[in-house]
Amino acid sequence: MPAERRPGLGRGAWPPLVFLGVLCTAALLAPVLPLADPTHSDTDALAAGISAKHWLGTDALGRDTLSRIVHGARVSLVVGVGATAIGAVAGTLLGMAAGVVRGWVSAVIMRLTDVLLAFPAMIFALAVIGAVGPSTASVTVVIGLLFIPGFVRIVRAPVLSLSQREFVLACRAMGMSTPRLMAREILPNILTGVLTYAVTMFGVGVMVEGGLGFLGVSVPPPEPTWGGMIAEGRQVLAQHPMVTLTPTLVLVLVVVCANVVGDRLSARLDTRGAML
Amino acid sequence: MNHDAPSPSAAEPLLNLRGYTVHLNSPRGTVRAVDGVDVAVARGRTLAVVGESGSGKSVLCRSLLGLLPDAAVALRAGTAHFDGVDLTALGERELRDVRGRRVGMVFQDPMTALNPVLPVWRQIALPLKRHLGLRGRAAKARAVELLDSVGIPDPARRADQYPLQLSGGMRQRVMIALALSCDPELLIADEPTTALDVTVQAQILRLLDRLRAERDMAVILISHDLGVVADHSDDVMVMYAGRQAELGPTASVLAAPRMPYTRALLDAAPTLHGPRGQHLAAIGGQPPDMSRLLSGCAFADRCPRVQDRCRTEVPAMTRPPGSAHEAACWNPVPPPRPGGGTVTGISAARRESSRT
Amino acid sequence: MTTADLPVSAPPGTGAVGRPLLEVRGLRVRYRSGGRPFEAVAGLDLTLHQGETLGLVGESGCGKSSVARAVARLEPDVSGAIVFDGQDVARTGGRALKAYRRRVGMVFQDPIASLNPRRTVRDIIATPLELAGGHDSTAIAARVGELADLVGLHPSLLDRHPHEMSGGQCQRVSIARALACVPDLLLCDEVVSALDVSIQAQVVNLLMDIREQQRLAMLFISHDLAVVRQLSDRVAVMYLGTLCEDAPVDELFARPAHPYTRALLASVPGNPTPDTALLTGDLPSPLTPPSGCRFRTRCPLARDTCAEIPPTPKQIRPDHHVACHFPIDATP
Amino acid sequence: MTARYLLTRVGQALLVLACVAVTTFALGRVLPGDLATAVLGQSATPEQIAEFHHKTGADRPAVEQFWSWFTGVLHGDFGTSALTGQRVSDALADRAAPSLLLVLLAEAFALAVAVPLAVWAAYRQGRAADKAANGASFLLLATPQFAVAVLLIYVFAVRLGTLPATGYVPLDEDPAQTFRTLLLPAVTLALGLAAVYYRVLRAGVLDTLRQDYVLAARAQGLTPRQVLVSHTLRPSLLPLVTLVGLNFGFLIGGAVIVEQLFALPGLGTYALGAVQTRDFAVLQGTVLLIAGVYVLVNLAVDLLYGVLDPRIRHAR
Repeated sequence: MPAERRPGLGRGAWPPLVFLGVLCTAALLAPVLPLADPTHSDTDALAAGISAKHWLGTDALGRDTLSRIVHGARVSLVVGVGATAIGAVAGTLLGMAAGVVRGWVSAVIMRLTDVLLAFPAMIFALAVIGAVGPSTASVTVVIGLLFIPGFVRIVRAPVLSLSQREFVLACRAMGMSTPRLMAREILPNILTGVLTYAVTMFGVGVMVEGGLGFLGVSVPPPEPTWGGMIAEGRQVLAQHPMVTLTPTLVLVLVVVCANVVGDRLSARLDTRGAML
Repeated sequence: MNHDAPSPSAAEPLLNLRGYTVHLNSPRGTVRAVDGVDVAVARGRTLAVVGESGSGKSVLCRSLLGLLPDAAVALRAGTAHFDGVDLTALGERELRDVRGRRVGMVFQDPMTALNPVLPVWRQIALPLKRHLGLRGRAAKARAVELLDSVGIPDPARRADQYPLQLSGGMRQRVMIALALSCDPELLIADEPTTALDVTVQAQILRLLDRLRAERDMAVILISHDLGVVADHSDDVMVMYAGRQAELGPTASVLAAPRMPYTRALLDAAPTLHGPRGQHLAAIGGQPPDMSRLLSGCAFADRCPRVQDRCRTEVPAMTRPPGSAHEAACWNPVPPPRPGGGTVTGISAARRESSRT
Repeated sequence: MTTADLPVSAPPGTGAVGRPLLEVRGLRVRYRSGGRPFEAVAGLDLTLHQGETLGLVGESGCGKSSVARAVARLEPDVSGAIVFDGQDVARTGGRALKAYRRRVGMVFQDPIASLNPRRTVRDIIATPLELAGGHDSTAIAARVGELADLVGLHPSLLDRHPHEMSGGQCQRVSIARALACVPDLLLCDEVVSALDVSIQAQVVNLLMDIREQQRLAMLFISHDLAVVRQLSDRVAVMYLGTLCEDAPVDELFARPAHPYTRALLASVPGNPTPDTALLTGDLPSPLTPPSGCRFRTRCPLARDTCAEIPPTPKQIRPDHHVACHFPIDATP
Repeated sequence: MTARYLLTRVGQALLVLACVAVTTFALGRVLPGDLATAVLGQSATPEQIAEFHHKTGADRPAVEQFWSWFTGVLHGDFGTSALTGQRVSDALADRAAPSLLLVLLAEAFALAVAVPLAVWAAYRQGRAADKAANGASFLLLATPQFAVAVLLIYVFAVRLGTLPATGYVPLDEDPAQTFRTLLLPAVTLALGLAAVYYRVLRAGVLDTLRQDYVLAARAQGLTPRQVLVSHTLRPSLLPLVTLVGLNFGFLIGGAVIVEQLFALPGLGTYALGAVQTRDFAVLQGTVLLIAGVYVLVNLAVDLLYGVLDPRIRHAR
């Protein structure tokens, strides 16, 4: 049993990993999968329930919900992964620099993250997307930028305490250069923490993209997005709640899965830490 | 209450352990942290418990008061009679009335054992309220009195301060005041001076001696430092890998150790007098893996006097011929010839004269 | 650069005993606490000769570790001179600093925190060799094996991670790492304080052996007087950032002249010297050190002068220096 | 905690605000589209547009525009909306009340639920109640605000009809109605907040329970209640205080989606409208006000930290 052989991550992490894996594969293969055209209206089945033809029903315009969810996943997952990657890479580099190189470098980085945090996030996102035009790339970059301060904080605190640890002093006493110290000695010790946080932030990224889609400023129609599907369903909420509920459930499930995986990872970290 | 209580001796022991055993759960299996300990301590006396890290001395004391997490304890056996009551038979609620009220405890590092966000007097006031029902001004007055009694200068001002504002020595005095707040009959001091500087250590150990005498308290002094033990205890129990190695009057144990481990411990420590510059008599190897069931003596693998029997049979505590104390050893170290004592640097005899 | 270019300590016989290897003059180490600067080391002179072991003792907060870190060039705010083998290295950089670092090894107190938890023992010991450059991987592997043998580490331990080993084994790894580039000077900062007595004796013995074999000079910092006595040729006593007393080891332990040294010796438990002159009170804060002699607030012999004039070290017997206005005269 | 420290922090806060002001201004310049066409219509002649630009000052150099706006702000003048002609400072004063009430209410709900639940769950770690609370917090964390809002509207407004779905009644007109209109949006925000607060405080309490002083407190025979309330709660609250402050700053005007969904005339929707119409004076003013509140709250949290934790107070 794989769950037994990988100590710590635990059995609980596998169902969510499998679910996320299946969703990713489906999203990747969406063009070649035997799915209905996500933009095609089936006028015979408006806001229909589950049927053999439409496994998850249709929306108010008669478009196939399953197909729209799978195609929407292409946007959601790309934005979630991309934004997290931008935040994690930039945040880790800046956080390590702020932790290791004291003085003005640290001060400048910390003030920059303060500015980014003080800026109302949603308005920042709306304004920037408004400026450069809505697309998967712009949405990803904007959310990624907003993620940076969080990663800086997550990275800087352990780096500060690590840089006081004796093994780091020993390396400095041997004349190790600061970049090498960061890459070889400090980075491996914070990587698992960053990974855990990144998994959680992936979920947040998916949620934020949903929010932007809901406000109608994410990737523009006719391309399906989960947020957009939920927003469109609101008009028929009283009569056909499933039109809104189905994409909502999928979105919630993705984020729950990401959080469970993140939680398992950090629990594994904790026991590791306790053993040291 | 007279079931299986040991026969009363001249000084009825306040605390009496018989076959006291604690096994702990660990990721690598059950650890025999304390294995069949028989020891007693009377009012007004100090029992030192000596051993290296992992020898089970802290587990012994914490488990007595039920301070180990339930999930960590795999097995607790034997008896621990405190003033006639078996502590192992008490539930959490009953133990809570013993803790702090009848048995006080001092921890190793006063910086972490005191709450950083509460002023000193508030921390002392909590057990006063719990056990003695003192509140408000009365509790504060009593806290200041206690701080004064442990030798804190300007106690009224110090009472309002936070642990961070006190020096290490003063923090440990606060910890002692806290442990003594409800006049306990037994004080357990778990390495009370290990985190302190040597000049402050001397002050704290003298304070503990004075308080013990004033209050006719029994004291269990856990330490890894044989020098501390020599100067500040009446009896000593040496532990190795959860088992008793040697037990008896401090002067006798340190002057004429019979168990090779005690002998080696004394020889391994560098001293301020005697020869220097030569190799220390280090004990080779590492302590045994305590999750393993040891068929013989726990020290057998590192012992210079090891015999075949040591590896197959667990030695019991017995009094070797010509000894004033007990040791657990199949092949005890011969007693030093009178007058030709080995140089240990730790003069246990001095203590006999200095204490009276 | 090849192995042959690595700095090697003087061959036996050539390095005249008594040639100073390290001279620290007027060393000051400053820190900041909440914006307020204070001196952890306030003007310190030390001399360490080739092949000699100097013990540096004092209680926590006396600045002894700061001295070692300053010598290892780990402290940012340092003034004074650190003369190593004739050159002031207190402010050097670049190549000269790199060369200096290779001639000085350092071992720290906490055996486990001294080693990167993510690296194997092999990687850890190889790091200084990689940094020195010029070695190919087979040369490094061979040298790592040699070093492991030198410090008594079984080769099977080389692929372990620090948390899979005991404190004593970790400390051996630290020592091996410090010795990798064949230093002339080993800085030992409380290296046996975290170890149990039986393991402590093993490490002390190891240090004694290595010192012989490698003809190392050692700055051995500890709060434990007995361990310092065991290892040192000379001993310096520090109090609150200043030097109190400095003498050959037997002289210092037999005839301590500074009241603080006396009190320190009297405080050691199990010490058969009967002495009731135990100190009262605690170390003052280094943020607000006492005027004059820094020890005067706890000194049983303090007089008015002590509050006014800081004492300077003076020689009272051959090679025995004391910074005290009223040293205890213990001429036998 | 010295005066010097305080001055440094205030200085940093002002610096951050200045950076926010510059960024907002720059962002405003790069937004495509023109307010003139929005006001004058698509058929406006180039002359009309130029005149409009001259009137609103949009034809002056950017640096000059920024400087006149910035000096105005320093005098309490945020300019006027080019779209409505209303003074921005008046509009902000009107808009701040619903935003502030919404956030206060949401924080209060969240803390009232999260604090007792977290302490209790930590104390009963690993038991069924702890696991149930953890599961619930996971679900809430994963549910986006807009989904919660849609669900609440569906249940309480559409199905049950007990609460209004949209609208806002000012406090001075009918406080009871104000509360009713704010209830659903506040609960929407509170559910997400409560989940975060619960997790952070639970982890904090668990961490504190592992400390030596908790063991020492137990060795003194203290009751579980004394141990939890007197010894454990306060040190565990510190990370929560930071978070409450952060979120307070975030949600003032950051609750754009919730304000939009429940049609609350708050700062978020005001800024959203300004982005859509390119009404720069409004956008700049709103963003600066929101950032100002954020910075101020965090400054307050920092000072509160010193009060709560003597370690910080005396280390500075």
